[in-house]
Formats: sequence, C-alpha cells, structure tokens
Amino acid sequence: MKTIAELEAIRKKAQDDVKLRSGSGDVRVVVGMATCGIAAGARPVMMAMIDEINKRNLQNVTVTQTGCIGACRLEPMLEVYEGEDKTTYVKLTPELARQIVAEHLVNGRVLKGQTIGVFEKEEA
Amino acid sequence: MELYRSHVLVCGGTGCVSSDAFKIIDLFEKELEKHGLEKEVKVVQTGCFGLCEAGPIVIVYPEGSFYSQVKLDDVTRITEEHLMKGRIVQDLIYKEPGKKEASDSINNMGFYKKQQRVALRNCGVINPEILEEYIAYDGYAALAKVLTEMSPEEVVETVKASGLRGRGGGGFPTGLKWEFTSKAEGDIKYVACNADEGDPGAFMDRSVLEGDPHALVESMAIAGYAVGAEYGFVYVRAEYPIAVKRLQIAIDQARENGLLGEDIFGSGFNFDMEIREGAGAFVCGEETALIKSIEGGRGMPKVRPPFPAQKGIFDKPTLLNNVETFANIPQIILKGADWFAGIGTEKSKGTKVFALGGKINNTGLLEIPMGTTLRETIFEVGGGIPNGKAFKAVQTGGPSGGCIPDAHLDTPIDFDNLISLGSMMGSGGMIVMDEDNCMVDVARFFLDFTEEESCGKCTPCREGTKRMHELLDKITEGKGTQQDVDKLESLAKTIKSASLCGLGQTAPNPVLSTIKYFRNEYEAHVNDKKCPAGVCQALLQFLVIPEKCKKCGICAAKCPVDCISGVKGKEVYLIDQEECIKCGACLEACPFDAIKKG
Amino acid sequence: MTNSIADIQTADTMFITGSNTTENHPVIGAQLKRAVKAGKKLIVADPREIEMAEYADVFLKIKPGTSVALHNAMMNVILEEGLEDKAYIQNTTEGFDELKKVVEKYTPEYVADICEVDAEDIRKAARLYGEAGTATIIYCMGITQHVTGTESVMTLSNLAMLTGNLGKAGGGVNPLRGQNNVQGACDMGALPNVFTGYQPVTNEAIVKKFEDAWGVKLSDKPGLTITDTVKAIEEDRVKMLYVFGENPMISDPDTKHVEKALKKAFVVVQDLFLTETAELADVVLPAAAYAEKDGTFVNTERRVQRVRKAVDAPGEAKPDWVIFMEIMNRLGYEKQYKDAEEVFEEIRQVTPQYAGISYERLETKGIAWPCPTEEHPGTPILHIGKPARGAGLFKAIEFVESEELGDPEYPLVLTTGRILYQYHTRSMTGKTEGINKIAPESYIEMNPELAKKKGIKDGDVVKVKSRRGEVQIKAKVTDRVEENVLFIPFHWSEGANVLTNGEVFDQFSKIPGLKVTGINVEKLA
Amino acid sequence: MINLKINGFEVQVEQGATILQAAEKIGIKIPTFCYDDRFKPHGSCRICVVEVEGARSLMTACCIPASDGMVVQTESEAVVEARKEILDLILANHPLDCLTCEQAGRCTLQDLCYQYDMEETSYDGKRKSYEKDVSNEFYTADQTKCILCGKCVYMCSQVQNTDALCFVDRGFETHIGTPFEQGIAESTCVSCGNCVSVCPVGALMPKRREKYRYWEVDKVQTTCSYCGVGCQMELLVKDNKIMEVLPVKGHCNEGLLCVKGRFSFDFVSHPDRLKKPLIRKNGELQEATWDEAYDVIVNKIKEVKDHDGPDAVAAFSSARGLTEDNYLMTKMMRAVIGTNNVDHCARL
Repeated sequence: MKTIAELEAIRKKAQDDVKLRSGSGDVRVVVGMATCGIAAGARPVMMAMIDEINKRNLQNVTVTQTGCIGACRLEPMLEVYEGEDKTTYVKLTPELARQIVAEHLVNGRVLKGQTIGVFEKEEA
Repeated sequence: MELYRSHVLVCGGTGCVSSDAFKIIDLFEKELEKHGLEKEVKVVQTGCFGLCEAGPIVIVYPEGSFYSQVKLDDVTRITEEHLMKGRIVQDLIYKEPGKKEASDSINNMGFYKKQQRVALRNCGVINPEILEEYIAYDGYAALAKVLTEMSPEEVVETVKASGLRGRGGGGFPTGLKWEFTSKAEGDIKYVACNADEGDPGAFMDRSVLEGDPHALVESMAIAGYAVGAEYGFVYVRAEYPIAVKRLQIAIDQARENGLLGEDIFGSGFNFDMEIREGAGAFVCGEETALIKSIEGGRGMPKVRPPFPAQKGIFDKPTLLNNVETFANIPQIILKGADWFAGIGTEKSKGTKVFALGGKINNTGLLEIPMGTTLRETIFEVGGGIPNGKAFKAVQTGGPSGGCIPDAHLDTPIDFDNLISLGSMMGSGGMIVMDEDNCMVDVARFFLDFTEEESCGKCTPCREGTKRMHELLDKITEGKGTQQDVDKLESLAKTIKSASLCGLGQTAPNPVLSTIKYFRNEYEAHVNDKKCPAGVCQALLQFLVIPEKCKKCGICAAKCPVDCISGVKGKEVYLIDQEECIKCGACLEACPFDAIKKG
Repeated sequence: MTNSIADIQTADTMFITGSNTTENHPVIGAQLKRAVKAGKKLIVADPREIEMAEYADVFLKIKPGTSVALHNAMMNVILEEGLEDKAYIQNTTEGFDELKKVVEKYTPEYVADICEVDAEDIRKAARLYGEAGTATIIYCMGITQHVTGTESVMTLSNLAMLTGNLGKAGGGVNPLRGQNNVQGACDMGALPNVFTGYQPVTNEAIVKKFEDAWGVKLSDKPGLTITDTVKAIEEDRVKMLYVFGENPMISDPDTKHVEKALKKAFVVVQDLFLTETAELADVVLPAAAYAEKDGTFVNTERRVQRVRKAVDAPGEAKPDWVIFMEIMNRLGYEKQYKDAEEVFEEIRQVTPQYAGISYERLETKGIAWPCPTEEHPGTPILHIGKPARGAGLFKAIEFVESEELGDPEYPLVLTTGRILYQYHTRSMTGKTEGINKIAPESYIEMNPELAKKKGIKDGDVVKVKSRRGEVQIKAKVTDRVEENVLFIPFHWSEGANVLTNGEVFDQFSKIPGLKVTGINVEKLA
Repeated sequence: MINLKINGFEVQVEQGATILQAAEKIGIKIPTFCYDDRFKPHGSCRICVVEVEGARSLMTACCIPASDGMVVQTESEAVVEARKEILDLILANHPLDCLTCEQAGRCTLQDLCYQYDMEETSYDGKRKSYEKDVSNEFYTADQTKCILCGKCVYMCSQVQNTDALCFVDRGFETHIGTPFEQGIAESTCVSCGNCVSVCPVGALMPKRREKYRYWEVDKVQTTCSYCGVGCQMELLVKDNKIMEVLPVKGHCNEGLLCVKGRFSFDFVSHPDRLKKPLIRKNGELQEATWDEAYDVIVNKIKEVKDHDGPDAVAAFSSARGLTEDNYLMTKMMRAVIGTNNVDHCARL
C-alpha cells in the first residue's frame, strides 16, 4: 500500500459489512419474519431495506428481525424505532421498503399511507 | 462486498476450537445453504470472546444474542428459529451466574460491562484471517499516521507519554525501552516480540495472536520505525498452532498489500518480519534466554548488562516487548497518549488483560482498567465463587506469583501494589482459591512447575527449587517440623536474592506469600499434623460420630479395605486409622452424615 | 613469524595457506577459530578440506604444488581492482614494475585451471585480503616443502608488501614452526651457511669475530645440507656422520637412499631411544629429555622461553650440551661450562639478537628477539616501519608445474603431513598408549570416486607405488581430498617418505619437494 | 577511571572492570566456581555474590561492572548466609567422597566448605546419579560429581572452540553431555583436556597412570617439547616421575594445551629409554661406558680429519634439542672439528 487513500477506501468498504456488529444504532428497523411474514414475502422486503440503507450509506441504522408482530393479515410489516417513537408500516413491497428508507429514514417524513393506523381505520 | 442482514460470529479461539467450534461453523454454513440463507446471513470465525467458561460461543448480530455451550444439534435450532424467523432461542442464551433470566445482549452482560477492551478490542469482533475486517476497525491507520505524519522521536515520545509499561511481567516503562533502543549505536537493529506465553492458564497473548494478529504486525512495524529497525522476530511457542497459522496469514497478507516490505505508504520505510517457533520452555519467556533461542542456541538466561537494547539478537540492539504490550500501541497512536494515560492508576496506566481461573464462575479472559480492585474483578467481572464457597486467596502473576488473602481484596490492581503484597502482575494469570484449597498444597503445586522449568544454569534456582519442593512434600505428607518451615523460609529468601534471572528470583513467591499470610496452615500441618482444608491425603482422618451413628453398617460394607468394624444394629462403628486409605467412600455412603472428615 | 601469535588474531582477514593449523598447531588453531567466530574473515588454501576450511569465508581446494600460481592470481586481481597500497609500494619497496609485468597473465581464469579451483573464488579471496584494513598470512610446510618452496614464500611476501601488510600489527607473513625449537636451532646456526643469529660463514668480518670469540681458526666455506650430506656419503666425500636427536630414516625423503648412506658412513646417534636411525649407528649415546635438563626453547614467534629440570635422566643419560662439551674437551678444546646458563651467556656474547636476554629476565616471562639490550622489551613484530633489509624487494616469480607430475605411470598426486595425535616420527607420542589407540597405524586418504574406480573400500589394504618405492597401507575413503589427490601422514615407517623424492630440491633452501609426489594406487589382490 | 569502596577500602579501576577485578586489585579475594577471564561473563554458580549498597538483591561480583561510587561488602552477614546456603545446596547434590576423590587438594568446593565451615548438607533429598563416561582415552567425566558451573562447556565452545560439550536437559535433571548424548568418544572432542584443567571439582579427571595426591607433587614450570607454539606448562612430579601435566597461562597458549602436551608425556619415563652408551661390536650394538664411547668417537673424528679433512665429517643437529644444545653442537663442529657441515631438519 503506497497511500493512505488506498487504506481509507478499503476501510470505508469494509465498514459497511461489519457495521451491524457494532450493536444497536439509534434507529432500529425491525422486520416481522415469522412464518406468516415470510409467507407474505417479508424476506425480499428486508433485503431491499438493507440494500437501500447501505446504498445511501446510512450509519446508525440497524435492521433486525423479529417473530410474529401479531397482525398477520397485514404482513409483510416492519417497525421503525426512533428512541421512544415507533412507526409501524404494513403491507409492504420491496419498492415501498426503499421509499421508507428514502422518505422516513433520510428525510424524516413518515409515509402516512403505509402506517398501520391508516389500515386499521380502513378496516373499521 | 456482499451485504448480509445478519452475522453469526463463532469463537475460533483455541478453547472453543478444542470443543468443536470448527464443526459448528461448517454445520451453520450447511444449514444456511439448506434454507437458502447463505446470501443473507454470514458466518464469521473470530478470535476468543474471553468467556471461555461458556464455550463454544456463538453470537448473532445485529441482536448481539450470546449463545453459550452450543452443541452441534443446537445449530439447526438457531438457524431455523433465530436466523429464519427472528425468534431468539432463549434456553441456549448464556445466563450469568446468580441471575434468573438470560441476558438479552452481549452489551448488557456483567462480564463485559466492567471491562475496557484495548488490547483485546478486536478479539471476538473480527475475522482474524481477513485483512479488510481489521482495516474496517481502523487497522493500519496508526501505522499510516506514524509513517506520514510523525518522526521516530515523536513516536517514542508518544509511547513514553502514554505511561505504558511492559505487560510481560517486569512492568518496565515501554517508552524508555524504545528510547534506549532508538539511541543505541548500531547499523542493524531488530524488533522482537515475546509470544512465548509460559504461565499455565495464561493465554492473553495467544488470544491476540489468534483474534487480532494484524494488530501485532502493525505495532511491530511502528516500533521498527520508531527505533530504526527494519526486521522483526516473533517468538511463538510451537504449542500454539492456530496462533502461528493466523499470524503467518496476517504477515503474508500484510506483505501482499504492501503493509510490510519496502517503502511502506510511500514513506521510504522498509520493514519485514518472521516467526520463530520455540519449543515451549518456560524460561524462554525471559528475554535473554529468548534471544539465545532465537539465535538458535539453548534457551539460557544471560547476565545483564548488556541489555537487549544494547546487545540483543546477534549482538545487535534489539527492542523486545510482549504481545499484549504491542497490542496497545496502535490505539495509543490513534487516540493519543493522554487518552491512554487517562486510564488506570498513577503509576500503572491503561488496561491489563487477566486470565481468570480456579474457583471462579467466569473462567476466561478479561481486560480491565488498571486500578480496578481485586474484589471487583473477582466478584463482579468474574461472577464470584461457585457453589457458595468462601473465598480464600487469589494468586496473581502466574506460577511465580504470590497468594493474596481476603484482607487485601480491596487493593487496586497495579504493578506496584501487587509487588508490595508479595506477588506480581506477571503476564496476568489470576487463579482464585476457595476454602477447599490447602495453601501448603498450592505452594507445592507451583513449585512443581518452576522446579521443572528451571533452565538449570544457576545454582540457587536449579538446586533450590528442588529442595523447596521436597520440603513442601515433607510437610504435606505430615512428616514436616517447625524447623522445616523455617528452613523453607530462609531458603526461599536466598533463592529470591541470589538467582540469576527472573524465574529464580520470583519462584519462591508462592512459598513466601503463603507462609506470610497462611502461616497457621503450615503450623497446622507440622504441629497438629492436620490439613485444615482437608486436602493433604496423609493428614486426613475419617471419624464416626458416635451420637449420629445408627449402627447400620453401610460404611463397613462400602470400605474397600475393611478397616471399619462394629456390630450391625448393636454397636457404633469404628474406623481403624492405621488401615484407612482415606478414600472417603464411607463418608459418601453414610446416609446419616455420621462420618466426618478432619 | 614476523608477528606474534597474539597479534595475528587481531587481523581483519587471515589467509591460511599450506597449514593444517588445528592438527599441527592445535593451540593456535583454537585461537584462530575463536577469532573467526568473533567476526574475522578467513581464507584457506589447501589441497585437503581441513577443519579450518569449515570456518573459511573462502576455501580454495588447490591442486598440490600450485600455490605460486594462486598467489600471483590474487595479486593480479588486487592490481586489476586497484586494491594495492600505492603509498607503501612507493616509499618502501623495489621491483614493483617487474612484478606487475609478471602477474599480468595470471588472471583468475588462467589460474583456475592450474589450481583446479573456481575463478570467482580466487577473486573473492583476493578482495577479502586486499580490502581488509589489516590482513595476515599464516603458512606452514604446505608452502615450503616444494621444489618451489622458497619462491612460493616470496610470492607471499610480495602479496603482503603489495597491500602494505608488512611491518604492522595484524599483518605480516607468518610461518608456523613445526617443532619446539626449530627457531632456536636456526638461531644457533645449525645451518651450513650461517653462525648464530644468521651471521654468514662467508663474511670475513663475521668469521673473524667468531675466531676471536672462540679462539680458533674457522672455515668460511658453507657446509652441506642434510640432503646434500646423504649424497656426499654415497659419493665418499663424507665418512662420518653425527646425528643429534634426529631420525632421518623416517623424516627424510626417499628413505631407501638414507638407509644406504647410514650403513655406509661411520654414524654416531645421540637420542632418547634406539630409533630406526640409531639401530644403524656405530655408536649410540643416551641423551636427557627436555624434562631432565635446564635450558631454553625458542618458539615460532621468536620467543625465547625457559625449559626447567623436573626429573633426573635415566641411567647414565646426559644433557646433550654436556656430551658435546665433553667431546670438545677430549678433542683438546678446554672450555668448560658449569651449567646451561653459562652456555647461554656465551650465546649472548656472539649473537646480537640475543644480547639483551638473560635467564634472570626469562624467569618470569619469555622474550621475543631481537632484544639488543637488557632494557629492551623484545620485538613481537618485525619490520615495523620498513623491512629489515631496507627497501622491501618484490621478487617476480613464474609458476612451474612440478616435474613429479605428468608421468602416465604415476598419474596421481600424493601429499603428506602430520595428524593431531602423532608427532613427527612418533619417537615420543608412540610411547603413549592412548595415543596409539586413537591413531594406531598409517593410512592413505583417497576420494570416494577414485576408490570406486579402483574397486577399493574403506579399510582395504592398498599398494601405493612411486618411482622411489612402494608401501602397503589401509585406505581411508574420504572426500577431504579431490579425486586425483591422496594423502599419507609421514609419522610411520610404512609412511609417505618411502615414496617421496629425495633428489630434487628447492634451489635456494634445499628443501625436498615432499608435498608433491607422482604415485599410483591399486587394491592388494 | 571508576572509584568505588570495597569493604571500606577505596579502589580505582578502568571503565568496564568487574567488582571481582576491582577486589583482586586490592587483594580482597572473592570466591568463584564458574569464573574464568577467558569466558564471556555468565554468572552461573552465584558463589561470588556480594552486597552492593542500594541494590535490590545480591550481585555477582564476577559479571557486574564496577560503577562510580559503588559501595561493596564481600563478606557481610547476608553474603555469608547466601554463600553458605549455596554451598549447602551444592553439597546436597554432590557425593562426599573426598577421602578417595582424586581432586582432593585441588578442589574448590572442598576449599570453600572449609572456609565457610560447611561440614555437611542440611538436606536429605534426591541426589543425582549418572554413569561415568570413561570412553575418552585420557580423561573421565563423572556427572555425579558435577556442580554445573559450566566451565567445561564454555572452555570447549568459547576458548578451545571444539564444541564437543553442552548442557543437556532442564531443571534438576540438567547435566553436561555431548550432542545427542553419544558419549565423549563419539563427539568432536580432540582430547585437549582443557575442560579437565578448569573443572573446579572432581567431575572431569585425567586417567591416572598411577596414584598420587596433589599435595604430594612438586610443580615445575617449563615449555612444551612438541610443536613450535611454545605452550607453557607445569610438570607435576612425584618420586622423580612426571605424574601429570597442567597448562600454565603463557604468552602464546592462554592456558591451553593440546592432547600431546597435556597427556603424551609417558616417553620421558619409558622403559625403552637409552640408559648407557652403545657401541657396535662385531655387528651388534653393545652397552659400554662413556669413556669407551667417547674414545671411539674422538678417535674416529681424528682419523677422518687426518685422512679426508674436516669436511668429511658432517652432523645433523636437532630442532628438538635445547638452544644451548644446538649452540654447542655447532660450536663443536665449527670451532673444534673445523667444518660447516652442520644442518638440522628445519626443512622436514
């Protein structure tokens, strides 16, 4: 290695890979990955999420998975935790997942249309 | 680089490897493939996590779930439940001693909370065989900084300012060593690393070599730049195959990537290094003996002066530090001397790694700030004594350390405090003893080791350790007298003051410290012919307590040498002390606790 | 030696040629090995892979009798690469241009073929010697016992002068003396052409000086050398031979000749034992051994040291000097000496180099001559400043192939020497049981390849023939020697000197060419 | 220059001089087993420990350089206690067979036990026991008596440079051996016996031709009669016979000898020595008196001189004889017989 730039480049690239070991970031995205979720297509949603987050090189966001969140009919769904606040998105697709990253995680604008509140109202 | 949603870290330290870690890794990979997860979940082989008690250990990120004592069958469950469905397998998660529920994440475990990992920072975090992962955690940034921004003098100054002291045992100020070597006259100079970890039960150096080998490569290059050396030797004992293998991989990777070799970072600085495998003689941890061994001679200590800094390997000025010492260097360079000097006590800066063993819950490797008290270390980090037994003593500093009693448990750990207690820091062995340990027997145990490992060069050590051992045998066999104890003490003092090298000068510590703090136990052995802890076979006595004896005769039936007499249902049973072989079968057999050991 | 034993160890480079130091001068060998271990550079030239070769930076396994060529080639390289000491040559030497002319054609490549070594090694050796701050030359019989012995020594001093390595500490040209008092015997004029202290018998003034000292008329006609004497006896020119402590029957070349001579002349032998020579004598006189008399020996570094009486001589044996004195007296020369010291006092009177040496001074420590006055500390290093004879004279020498070689009937080269455990003709070592257990008998070293060709196995008895005679001895198969070179120690009567040439000599020193003999070997049917 | 105080006496020494050398300079004797100025300092035996003011532990006088202002005690209570303990430890592992040990009278251990009143050891533990190596023709090696001072090893590796001896095994099992424990006969040993000369106890002993005690012999220093090196040596004489030869530190030999000088002296007292003159009578050499022999010789010389002139007489002088012998031989030939026909085997 002849320059620090070379080292820096390798470091940046490698960090993306190991970042999730550094424990919980301030923002945690939890994807429902129980049988119901997986059946409804949660896995591609999760991978899209991770992919988008890394594309935009968002630090301090951790994507984890959980079991059944409890509203199987609304799967695939995920929760975004920011400190105390929690936003629950439902009926997701990979595209929607990428939008959530772009709007919510980057610009801090919640995608009203996909939150669980909206759907529950509809059903009521 | 592929993106993964989850990482499965499997401990690849020697401890866990000896309990199937490699098989576990293979199985995880098969399982993931079976479920088509190999693109989402990554299996990482790391160095030691430290908590060897709980091995084999598997940690799943991002959750940080800490699975302990994982068996092959558990792998399927962890894959199908946790990795597929995100359901943590609670019953496999490590439960800390004295706690009901399992700890949700490694970050909240008591064992790790009190710790501050500087030397071990990457152990159990990265895959030691992948250069990029080391770089991801700021690897080689320190070397880059040194070569591009600092003069050799500045590097030496920084190390001096940090207050770092040798972690191999002596506790000599590292910065001074660097300064002496850099100032020494000589066209050729060498940097050498002492990785000949000889203390039984101590494996901090091994852990760094296995878990973070690049850290050593980087620091030795930094040292080379600082003292003006272009070549380094790492002296590793051949009994550390994994360490040797991973270090070699690291050296090769560093070479391929121009982190070793010529003109590193375009600075014009050249540095390369090689591994020298030792045959595992304890004395080769002594620096002059180690140098002799590197040169290809018989590992025998040499008189100092001249010191290695003046005349070392092949009579060239040589900087010799141990692995843990080196492992601190990159952090000191990156975070600054003040940061490091901010940790620890006035005279002992930074952190120290200890290998905790003996009668302790969390057997394993821990790194704590200097100044942490022995009590905190043993009862908080170490999780206390198992089975509610009472603490008796802790022996620090390896086989030639002293035994420290309860009364001194609140002493903050640092070089000078331990010495003033008749012990030493050594390379960081820490063995806990409880009420069931006989201190005379303990001293004997350690002498057994040092006697074997004496190089045989100087008279006091070669002949003296043998005689100390024999006197201790005599005492534990109940044949000892008060004169023997006195003789033992005076002999120990002579050996301490007249021996050639550190081995001989410290070998008497276990004896002197136990006589100092547990004289009563010695006296019990020689005067009352009793072993209070009930360890020394020859001094044991099994007695029937008449008022408790129900005359059932079970003891007599169980006795292998038929030395228990009595009449069933009629008279109390009696043990013939002459015949008794002290096997304890009767004690276990008696349903009414009518037999006591004393 | 020009320099002292202590001094040669201080040289940056040591060039050992024709000396099997660790076996023939074991104590010096040990000291030189230590010097090499301490980082001194070492060049070794020898036909055999002797122990010193293991320590050498460059080992030149030269064909016997080719040293002159080797030394010329080393000078060739030194001049080629400008390593010579120009100032020294300017100020203290003569004959440089002629030397230069001669060595020109001795390029490493040319000489490599003569010596059968690698040209690069010759270059390496020349550089090691030429570039060294101080370089010393240590040689022994491997150089001198050749028809061209003296010339070979001259090429060595050329080498030393060329690089300014003469007359300074850590330099010099140093022959190792084979026997305890060769130096003393020479100093005392036990040579046909000089009195004590090398004062020529042909110099009128000197002869006068000794005539005055001894009070008799003296001959100014140089006498006969040992080898001349043997011839002279055969030719009836010499009728009586007095042999003092020598065993020519074994040590001299072509023993068949010697035997004839000894049988012919009237021979007196004075010795400790009834040696092979004594057995042929007409009168044998019992002499005292070194431990039975007082006196001095002079070692290889010209240091005069005391010998002291420890035990009485057996029977009627007498110290040799007493015997000579008594014969002189009976021949009418009245001078009496009460002890060895009185003899030494007379030596001081007639020998300038010894003038300052006395038993009293020798009591505490030996003194190296020249020592002109009682106050003089002695001279461990000769030629300091400039060579004794004023300007050092370069003697350009051409290499000539030994006549021994090239005879199809005797195609192989035999060389000889000593081994560690035996000494000279074994008249002393042969009396020690342990020695004879370790080194019981004579043998011939031959290369495995040659042995294979001849169908000889290690330990076989073989027949070795030369123009002079033949011996039958055990073969020791070893690659210490090259395929066409063989070695026999000369200690045993069935040894080398049955085969060596007693007729051709060095034209100057009259040393026979013992180290090169054309031979042939075959397995004993 | 360096100034220090030893037992209260001021002494000045060169930079780099050891405490031991400083003490020697003012005649203070510090005991040693393993010290020899020809070795690199190794400080194995520890018997030379002394007390240095301000030092953490005792220091070995043989290898610690004197430093300015140093204050040294060579026989303080602590020092004596340590020395006695070391002697005690050595005795505990050394056979007390001084009555028959051939080193008696030349044994450093014996001398120091006397000096420090060590009658016996206070330990009754394990003692080493090895088979004696008698494979060498001239000396025996008895590891049972060895105190592991290491002198033989360092002599062989640093001074004689033969590297035949080495340390084998560790701890209490440590002993001196040859590479691969093949025995001395199989090693590279050249029987110089220099290791034997430096052994402070009876572990390395010459094979004796007959019995003698070191206090029975007279010592005569002389010069070796073999090669031209001129080694200085000491002849140990009992009853007009050489019992043993020991090296002496001379100019050229630094206290070394070779196998010939050290062990091959039997010829002096060999029965084959000539004791009377012999004269050949009718083909046989027969014993005669000196007068008879001289008459024969003198008459022959006269006869030849008269008949063929002095140059018909020739002599071979001896490179083995004394300088004085050679002088009178040449004088006899030149001054008395009148010829220069004298030569010797310098060339052979």
